[in-house]
Amino acid sequence: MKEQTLTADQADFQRYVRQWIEDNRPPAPPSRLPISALEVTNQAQHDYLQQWQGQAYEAGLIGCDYPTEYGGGGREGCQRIANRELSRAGVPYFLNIIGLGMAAPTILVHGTHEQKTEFIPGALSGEDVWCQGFSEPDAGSDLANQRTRAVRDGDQWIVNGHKVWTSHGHFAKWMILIARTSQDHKYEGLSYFLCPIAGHEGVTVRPLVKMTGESGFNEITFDDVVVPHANLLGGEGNGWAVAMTTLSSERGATEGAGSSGTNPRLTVQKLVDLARSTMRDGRPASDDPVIRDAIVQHAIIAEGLNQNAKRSKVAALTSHPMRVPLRSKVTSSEFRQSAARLGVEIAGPLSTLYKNDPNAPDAGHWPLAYMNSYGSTIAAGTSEVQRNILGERVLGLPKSK
Amino acid sequence: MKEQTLTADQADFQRYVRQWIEDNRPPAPPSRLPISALEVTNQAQHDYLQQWQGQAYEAGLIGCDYPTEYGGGGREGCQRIANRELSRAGVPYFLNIIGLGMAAPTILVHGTHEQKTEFIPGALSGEDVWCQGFSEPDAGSDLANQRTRAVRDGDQWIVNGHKVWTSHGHFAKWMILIARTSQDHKYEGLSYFLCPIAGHEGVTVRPLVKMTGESGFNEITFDDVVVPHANLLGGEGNGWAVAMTTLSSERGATEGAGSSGTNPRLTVQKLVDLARSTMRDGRPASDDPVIRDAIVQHAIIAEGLNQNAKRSKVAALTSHPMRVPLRSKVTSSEFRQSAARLGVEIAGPLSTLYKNDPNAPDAGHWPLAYMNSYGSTIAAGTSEVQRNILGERVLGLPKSK
Amino acid sequence: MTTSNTTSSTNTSSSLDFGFGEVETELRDVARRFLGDQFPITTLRELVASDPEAVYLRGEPTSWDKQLWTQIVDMGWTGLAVPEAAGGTPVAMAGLAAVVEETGFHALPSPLTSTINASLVLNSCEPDAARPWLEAIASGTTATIATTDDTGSWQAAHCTVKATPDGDGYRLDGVTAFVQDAAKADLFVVLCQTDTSHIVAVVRADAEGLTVAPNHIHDLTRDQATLHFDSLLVEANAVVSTNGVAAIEAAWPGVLVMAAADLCGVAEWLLQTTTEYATNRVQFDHPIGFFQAVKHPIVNVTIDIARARSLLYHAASLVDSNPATALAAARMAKSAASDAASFAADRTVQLHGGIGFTWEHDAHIYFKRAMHGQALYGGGQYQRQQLANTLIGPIS
Amino acid sequence: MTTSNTTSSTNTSSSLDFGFGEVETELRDVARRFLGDQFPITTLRELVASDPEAVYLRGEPTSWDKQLWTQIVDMGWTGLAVPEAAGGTPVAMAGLAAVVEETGFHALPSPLTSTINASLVLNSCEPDAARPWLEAIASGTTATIATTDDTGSWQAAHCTVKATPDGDGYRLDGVTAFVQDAAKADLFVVLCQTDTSHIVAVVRADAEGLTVAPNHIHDLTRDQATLHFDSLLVEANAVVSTNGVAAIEAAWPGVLVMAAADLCGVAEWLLQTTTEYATNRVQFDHPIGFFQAVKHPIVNVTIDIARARSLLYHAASLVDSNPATALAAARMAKSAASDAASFAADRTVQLHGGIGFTWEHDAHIYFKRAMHGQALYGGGQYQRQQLANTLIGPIS
Repeated sequence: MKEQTLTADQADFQRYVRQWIEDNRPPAPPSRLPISALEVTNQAQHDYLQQWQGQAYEAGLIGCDYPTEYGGGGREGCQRIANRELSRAGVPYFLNIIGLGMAAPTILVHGTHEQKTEFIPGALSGEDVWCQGFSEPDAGSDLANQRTRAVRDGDQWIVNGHKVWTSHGHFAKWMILIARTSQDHKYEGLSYFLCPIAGHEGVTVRPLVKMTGESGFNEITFDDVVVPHANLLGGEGNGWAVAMTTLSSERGATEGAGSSGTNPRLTVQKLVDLARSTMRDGRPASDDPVIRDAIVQHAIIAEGLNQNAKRSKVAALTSHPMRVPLRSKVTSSEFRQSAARLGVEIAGPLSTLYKNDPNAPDAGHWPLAYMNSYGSTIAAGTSEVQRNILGERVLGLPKSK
Repeated sequence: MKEQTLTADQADFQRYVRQWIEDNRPPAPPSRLPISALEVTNQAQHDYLQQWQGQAYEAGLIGCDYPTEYGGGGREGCQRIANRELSRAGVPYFLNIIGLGMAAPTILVHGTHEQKTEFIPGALSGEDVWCQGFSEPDAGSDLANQRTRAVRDGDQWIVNGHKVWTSHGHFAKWMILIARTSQDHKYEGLSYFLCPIAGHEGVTVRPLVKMTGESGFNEITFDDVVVPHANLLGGEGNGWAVAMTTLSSERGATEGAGSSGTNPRLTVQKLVDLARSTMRDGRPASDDPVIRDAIVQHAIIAEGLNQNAKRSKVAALTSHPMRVPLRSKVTSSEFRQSAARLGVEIAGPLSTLYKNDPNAPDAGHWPLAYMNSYGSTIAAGTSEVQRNILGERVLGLPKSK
Repeated sequence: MTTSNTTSSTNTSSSLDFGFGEVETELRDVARRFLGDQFPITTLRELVASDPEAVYLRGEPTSWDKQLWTQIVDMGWTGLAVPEAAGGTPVAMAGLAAVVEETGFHALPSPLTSTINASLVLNSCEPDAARPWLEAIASGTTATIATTDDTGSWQAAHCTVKATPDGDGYRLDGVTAFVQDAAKADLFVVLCQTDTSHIVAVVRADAEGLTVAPNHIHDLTRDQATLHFDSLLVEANAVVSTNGVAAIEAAWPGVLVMAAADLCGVAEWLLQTTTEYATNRVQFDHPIGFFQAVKHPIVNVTIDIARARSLLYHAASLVDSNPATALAAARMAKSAASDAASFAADRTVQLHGGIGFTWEHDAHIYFKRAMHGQALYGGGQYQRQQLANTLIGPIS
Repeated sequence: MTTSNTTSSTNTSSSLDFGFGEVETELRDVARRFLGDQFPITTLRELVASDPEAVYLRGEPTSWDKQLWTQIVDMGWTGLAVPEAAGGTPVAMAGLAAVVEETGFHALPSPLTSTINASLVLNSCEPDAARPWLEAIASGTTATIATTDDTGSWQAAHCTVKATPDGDGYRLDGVTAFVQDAAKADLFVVLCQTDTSHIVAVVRADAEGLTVAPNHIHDLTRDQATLHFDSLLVEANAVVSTNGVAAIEAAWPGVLVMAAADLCGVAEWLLQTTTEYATNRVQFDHPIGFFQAVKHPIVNVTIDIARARSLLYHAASLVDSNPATALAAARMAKSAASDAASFAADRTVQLHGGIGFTWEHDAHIYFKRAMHGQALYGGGQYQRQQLANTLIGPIS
């Protein structure tokens, strides 16, 4: 779809990025990369991607809009340009997706000067890989139902508990961690920590296998783990508010990863290309008006997601009672899911093929993306719970429990 | 779609019915008839339709499969044949839709010999018009939440309360009435009465206007109304069970009415005809594959409704835990609704036209049928409540309240 | 609307705030206050829904509040789509959308949208020829567009009004249908085909040779008619374009934006009304909004409306800033708004239970306005069909 | 399967009980007991899901229980679609559907369905030529059909295996793809095109000139391959039909019915598993089935499965009693079953929350079998597209 009008600086930057990517295309990966950074599990790919992210960061393609004092480029509206160019060039995604998409933006909003200085540069460069510690086995769908406890002890906190769904847990140096610091209030009893992981005493990481057969996420147990008070983000009892910032950056995250699997517009383009290249009884699927209608439905939702994000920044047009859900997790995760399901349907019998099969369309993207999409509709508050929250907090409907 | 194979008797009967209809087509109605018998409000139309039903009954086209001793034809599998021929011939529907579709079948199952003898013939001939007293203003969606009370007094019951949604209340001689005869049990506290209406002391009928602007249903208040004990159907405390029989006959009812608006297969044919005759940007809508797909989706649901009904009679194939919902109200009422909505979409700008407009397709059927369809998804237990009942009683899921 | 760029407070940054600047915000807020005070739901009900038999059985025209309309003209709303050169005070398309959204929220029976549509078409006709008519509109003359044949084709090229040269004017014969607010319009802006091309002509409601045959419609807040032309004479000064199809197509994104805006307003009323009902109506010992079977559909309506409104203001801003891409964006907005409004209408009646099914509640007024509005200029699926040709390319 | 009419207990009344008589009921009950005892979920998991890396990374073939298969052969299931004349004990198509439904419920990896499909095709070939092959099947030889080109077209006429006359036989060259259970099959029933028409040839798995290239698939309970023919010699006695397209098309309703039956069984397991989980898993102080956001989708799955099963047995009965109308009914069944199974799979993973997303739970085995099965022979929308031509007529 159409370009947005660029300022002179942005146009220069775009030219620079295009040129740099041309000159610095990374070599082929050691083995075929999985669909997104979240599925990366082997060390060789990890090192390859970390190195590539480091290069791109040095060149100023990452953190473009972050203040220079925190290792950013100090530009405006340039990250989306860099992301678009990276996607177009089809270069590999960046490894540190949680660091780029969740940790850094959240620290930028809620961090002290010291925290920003200490954590943001490493997250942008990819030197410090981050993981997310939001979900718990018993909390189930209820993000606020955290059992992991942090108890204050002088200028440090002692953490005990159990987290699941932690992608990159096996690589991560740091975790963004929500823990309960008070039993008295459900939401106000939560606090948000920047918790050391790799080689840290009391932390145990166990890899889990997903329904796709891929590993890539972990469960992590905390046994009297010590976290310095300086690593508390946003103050004691503000964990829920800080976490909301993190979740609302999630789309940014997946975009920042430059993975065409998660940027709505690119997903639609991918569906169009799939339909053009898939034959159904001897004609391209893109000639079937039912499939055309389904693709356009997704194009409209994709454009809606982009324009929701844009409108949410226009105060005069968000005075309506339902402005909050505009950026909600539910719409983008369900878009990813139904788009992937549509891809599976378009692929027809070819959707039976796993990515290692040479004939699998788009290197096996669609069935894997479909199965993986349940990660986003389940983790960090299922779509069902998201709808409760929207109904109760945005529309003021009575609580369903 | 395809014919079912007929026995010799059935084939004879079919020939007879065709011939009789040929020879006995009724004259044009006094004024354009509404979409279904439920909307009939004016006396001239009432008399015209009652007379037509009487004729058809005398000829043996109604109650074909009822025992002769209760005024039926004593045949087997012949009513659907008669109904099909009546629909095909496009003759008017029968007036006494509640009597034919709900009262008679329920009395046949639960009535005493005396009740069957007294009530069934008049219901079949249309001489006794019936109305339904299930819904109450405060019961809302919860059929079992009846407030209307019946108190035993010797060999009679004293009824006090308030019913709504009572189609034909202004014509009706009798009502099938659910009332609470005990506060101790929710379901077992209900009883089912055959209650006199027209000119009966203490009964007040007030017509209500529907969203379509049509009248045709009423609210009825009961003020110390006397009902003989002989009019209790199925015994004290069995009201819920008897009511379930009534509701499961409902589809039969609407089919019996011979209204093409409610027989699923004929509804699909009507959609096909509409699509063929509606132009979209200069081409028939029936050439649009998206509309074709939507119509076929409805054809599949329609065939499913018919085959569900058939399978529910094959014991060996209903041993599955979810056999009960097969005939449930929710599927057929939601089919009617979405088929009507599809008709509105196919009609495009022509759907803006009310039935009195000469250019309204199918005499304005679709938008009216769409609005009226909410009657069937709301009355006698909304679709939401139906799903609770199915989940709890069929699947054994925990109760939602 | 290109003319607005010269005066809109926001044309330069329109891609950042959809062109919805201070002027547009103030305008929307005034409209919201004005209609809230002057046209409460009780007034609407009294005006259009007091007697079902009158409208549906006896086919009497539904009434509209002419006194309120005079105030609207005095506030200058009819000049909002008229260039300054013609005495208007144009605002960004997003501002127009916001006003129309408010009239949708109040289900206002009025020729405002139709008159705006007429202005949009006149704006894409020959300026000198169009100016006098735009001046009339700015000063309160009502108008509507007549571009559709009697099969309801939305392709301008399908128009079936024949224009035969006569002196330096034309004679019109034939039919055009689905003309909105025809009974309220002083002027009809009519697309006609000549032997060689198409023209746009302005015809007065009282012109000789014109028959306005009102349709019998469900919507209580609009009127609609079929126009019959019988050798009707159009003077040269009433011929505002000799490139008719181009003029209509240039205006079409704006027309779709207005239709989408009305539907967003209608859907918003349905949502707020249902939310309030779900919060107060108690059943099974809870307000029904407690139940997810009620709560989640309402949330889904909210999500759909949010999407439609974002696409609406995006499309509006492109009409001003990037007309080349405006049509696709406007089709997306109309598609999303049509689907959002009909889903909102559906859930409103269903979740209100019995009462929403009766005339005693106001839901039916909005249900019918939504049903009418989604069909106008093509519903959700029709728009997607057109979009597919842009997005995916024509069928090979 | 017309042959069954001579022996089915129920052919005369098939329109009343779907041809599902005592024989078929007994057969289904035996199958249900047998698989319940011999093939519990723990055995399935051990067999196909013990080592993800083996299957997905190292591409090792998934295993199946040959010992169990021997018992199945001994019970005579492979003869159920074989005429008595060829040593089979045919039952009504509804009986076959019921057995296949049970194998779907247990996600049984086996060549049963493929072998039945091969029998159905052979049944519509020239009886004398087909008999020896059917006899082999009845006595335990496994088989599968190969009719699809490598684009996955379901139109028999699109087949891309070329047959060139050679002596009184043929030489085969070319490719056929999406062949089910190829690694388990002793025989391939192959559709081939000659210069003038199409033939059906039976090819042994060990034939010279045949390369069976296994596909790398998601489904852990099936195998699938592409067959390459390189001047493979087919003796005259292996040519079972010289009117190949007609033979395939005559068998196709039965093939669709088997595919729909498998999907109904898969969907039923997903439903029962999710219902049980929703009854026991407690969250927010309630079993999650208390919440309508969980309960109502499960009810919708129930309704979809009920519809699919009714259409399935209806179609099965028509294959026996009214072949002319069987194809449309079979497409309806396949469409409904495909959509029911993929919706059931979707809700199962979603409503199980985290655990259903992991390899620790068995849901993924059924999710993948559903995803594979719905694509086979065309999914819901593909079937509807074909049905539209029957129901509405071709596009003008």
